[in-house]
Order: sequence, then structure tokens, then C-alpha cells
Amino acid sequence: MSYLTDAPIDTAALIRRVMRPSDGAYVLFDGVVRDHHEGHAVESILYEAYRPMAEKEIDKIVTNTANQYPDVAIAVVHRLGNLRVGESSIAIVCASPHRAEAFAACRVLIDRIKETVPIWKKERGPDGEEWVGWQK
Amino acid sequence: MSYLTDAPIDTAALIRRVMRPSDGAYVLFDGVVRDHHEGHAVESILYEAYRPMAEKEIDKIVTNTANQYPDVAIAVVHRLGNLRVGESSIAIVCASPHRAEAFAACRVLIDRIKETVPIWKKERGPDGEEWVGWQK
Amino acid sequence: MRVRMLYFAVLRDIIGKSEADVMIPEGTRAAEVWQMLRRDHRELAGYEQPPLTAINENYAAPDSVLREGDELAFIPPVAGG
Amino acid sequence: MRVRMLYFAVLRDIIGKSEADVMIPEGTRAAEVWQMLRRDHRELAGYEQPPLTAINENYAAPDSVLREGDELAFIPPVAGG
Repeated sequence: MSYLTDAPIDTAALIRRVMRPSDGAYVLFDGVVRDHHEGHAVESILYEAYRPMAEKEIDKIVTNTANQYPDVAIAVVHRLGNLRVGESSIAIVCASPHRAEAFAACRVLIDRIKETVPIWKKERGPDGEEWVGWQK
Repeated sequence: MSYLTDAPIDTAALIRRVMRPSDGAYVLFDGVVRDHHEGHAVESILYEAYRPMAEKEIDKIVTNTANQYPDVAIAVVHRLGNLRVGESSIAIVCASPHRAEAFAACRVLIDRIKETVPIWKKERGPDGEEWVGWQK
Repeated sequence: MRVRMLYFAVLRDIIGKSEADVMIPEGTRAAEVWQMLRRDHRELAGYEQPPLTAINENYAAPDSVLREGDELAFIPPVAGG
Repeated sequence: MRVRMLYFAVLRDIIGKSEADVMIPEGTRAAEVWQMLRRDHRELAGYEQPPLTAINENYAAPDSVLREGDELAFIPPVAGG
């Protein structure tokens, strides 16, 4: 099971993969390339990963979150490559018998994934391109 | 614009309706009929509404939440009729430039909708049927 | 005066119809209509307090005075979502 | 001894390659490799502290002592999601 993909994310398939008959709800977080960042226009974002390490780091986060929220079923997929505005870079589905845990687990997952997984993005727009987070 | 439908919910259409190029994420909450409730098996749920009032109450909640989270674009749809296990009864999409508000608005919406909108459900299963929340 | 009653969910099942026009005295309060329903339907006997009350598609205080032509609905515990 | 270097994102752009085998003395620490990179690439001059450090696909302390055959990657600020 890989958490990384080079193809467009199929959220419907992701949802089908996690939902159990005992689940009363799921929460889907879908991160999408937006047309601006810190005041400049964005046309596309190139996502790159240290793939084997990113897989392991996401897996650690998913395992820890599943332990913290044992009733929640989790699916995560992160897309790599060049994505245009409106395309999904990450989808996280948390299904649960009750909604509170589904919300909480989903929020924890995206926060942790953004903190520690070795994935980078280069924003491209009319003002040029730039690796996000790197101060020149 | 109606918030109620008798047809299966098309979440993809709902997402397309709200997403703007400036949105960096959306959160989808999807409530689904689950196979159990308070210890007994559930096969289907009949959802019924005081339709014109339910439309107005949902609209009030959406308007209040939009005022509280002005950056968030919101879509809500609640299905009525007899739904089997695994079918979606409600979908809420909150799109936003930043994820925190999308999560917060989505959570507030489902909590408020469950509290005050005149919609009822009759659970049907092998043990018979029962209006949820009514103490005989 | 005439008031339009709407019955939903468990109340419709108990009362056996989804709507009815009822004639009530001027000045009747919503909660008093609930007490009339309790007298007629012993399944409601345990419900001394009226459930949430809606007049003309808006929640209203149970002691609201009704007017000619009002649409009155008692709202059993909601369970949307 | 030989260590495998991996360069990602901004570091690959600056250094001009995505990987390299480097020969370093026994007992070298990850942070010392970072200082070697800073000497060779003035775009890194402002970065006295090494970024996050990964050895063999796991985050490691910058003062970790490297071993023969280790895979070393400096992790510029991550931006997944």
C-alpha cells in the first residue's frame, strides 16, 4: 500500500476503501492547489518527495493516529508531480461510527503530515518559481 | 436553492459548486446510515422533514456560519426518504483558502443542523422500527 | 378561530393524520393545544411539557398566543444529519 | 569511508545533482557534512545550522556519527499537503 501517487487522486475510490457498514460518517480533507500564496499568483505547484522516507513517515503518522482514535478507519494519499490550480494534492478520509472522532483524526493527520513528511513544493507563477519555505 | 433532496446525494457536484480558484482545501462531511444504533441492528432509516421550515432553518445556520467564517464557501444537502445502510443522508462541503476555517465551519454546521432542523428519522431493523429520540 | 395543525414523524403516527384544521378559542396558547392533544391521545400522556413548538415555520415559545390562520406544529426530538 | 548523499528540492537545484557518493573520514558527523556543503555552495552560506537531517530514511540528530554506507539527506523545510 503506497501513500504516494503520480496520478490524479480518486477520492471516491478512497472513500469506498475505508467505509465500513458500522460507520455513521466520514470526513474528507482535500488539499487543492490554489491560485495565490503570500501575495503572488500561482499557476501550478511541483510536488516532490523523498519517496521511501515519505512513505514511512506517513505510515508512522497514520499508525499513531489510528492508535489515538481506534474507531476511525483512515486512508491517505498524496500526489506528486506538477499540479495545476484546482487539482488535489492530498486526500485524507476518516470514517467512524461517530463524527467527533472522524473530524479530530482528520485534522490531526493533515497537521502532522504537513509538519514532518519529506515532501516539497515549488510554486510556479508569472513572478517565477520558488521552493516554498526556503529563505534565499 | 433547496437544501433538501429526495435523490441520492451527488457529493462531486456539491464540491464543484463551492470550489473557487482561491480555495486551498475543502472539508467534506458525509453522514451515512450505519448498521447499528444503541445496541440494535439497523437496516434502513426513513428521513422525514417539515420541509419549508427545514429549508429555512438550514438556511439560517448556513448564513450564520458564513458570517462567522467569511472566507469559507459552504454547500449543504440533506436527503429525505428511506435510506439503506451505507447511503448518505447529509453532505456538507466547506471550501476555504486555509484549512483551519474549513474544518471549523464544517463541524459547526453539522452540530447545529443536528440540533435544530426539523428532520426526523425512523430506524428500521429486525427488532422493528422506532422514531429516534422519542421515549415511549 | 381556525388554526392549521401539522403532525410530523411520531406525532403523525400517534395522531393518525398529517394535518388538520382545528377550531380553538381566541387567545389560546400553543401549549394549551398540546394539552388538548394529550387528553385525546394517551400515548402522549407522559409528555406533560410540549415539545418544541413552531408557528408559521418558525420556532416559537410554547406560551405564544395563536392567531387565526396560524400554522402550528409540535416538533418531536429532531434527528437530522 | 563512503556515504551516499541524496539532494532534494532546493538543495538539488543548488548543488546541481540529486545524489552523490562522498568519501569522508571515519567519525564524521552529519552536521560536518553540512558545513562541507556550505563551503562549496555559497547559496548555503546563510544556513549555519543544518536543516533537518535524515540518515537511512529516518530523521536523525545533526550530531549523529555517520557509518560506512549510510544514506544521508538534508531535508529542507517540508511543504507537503
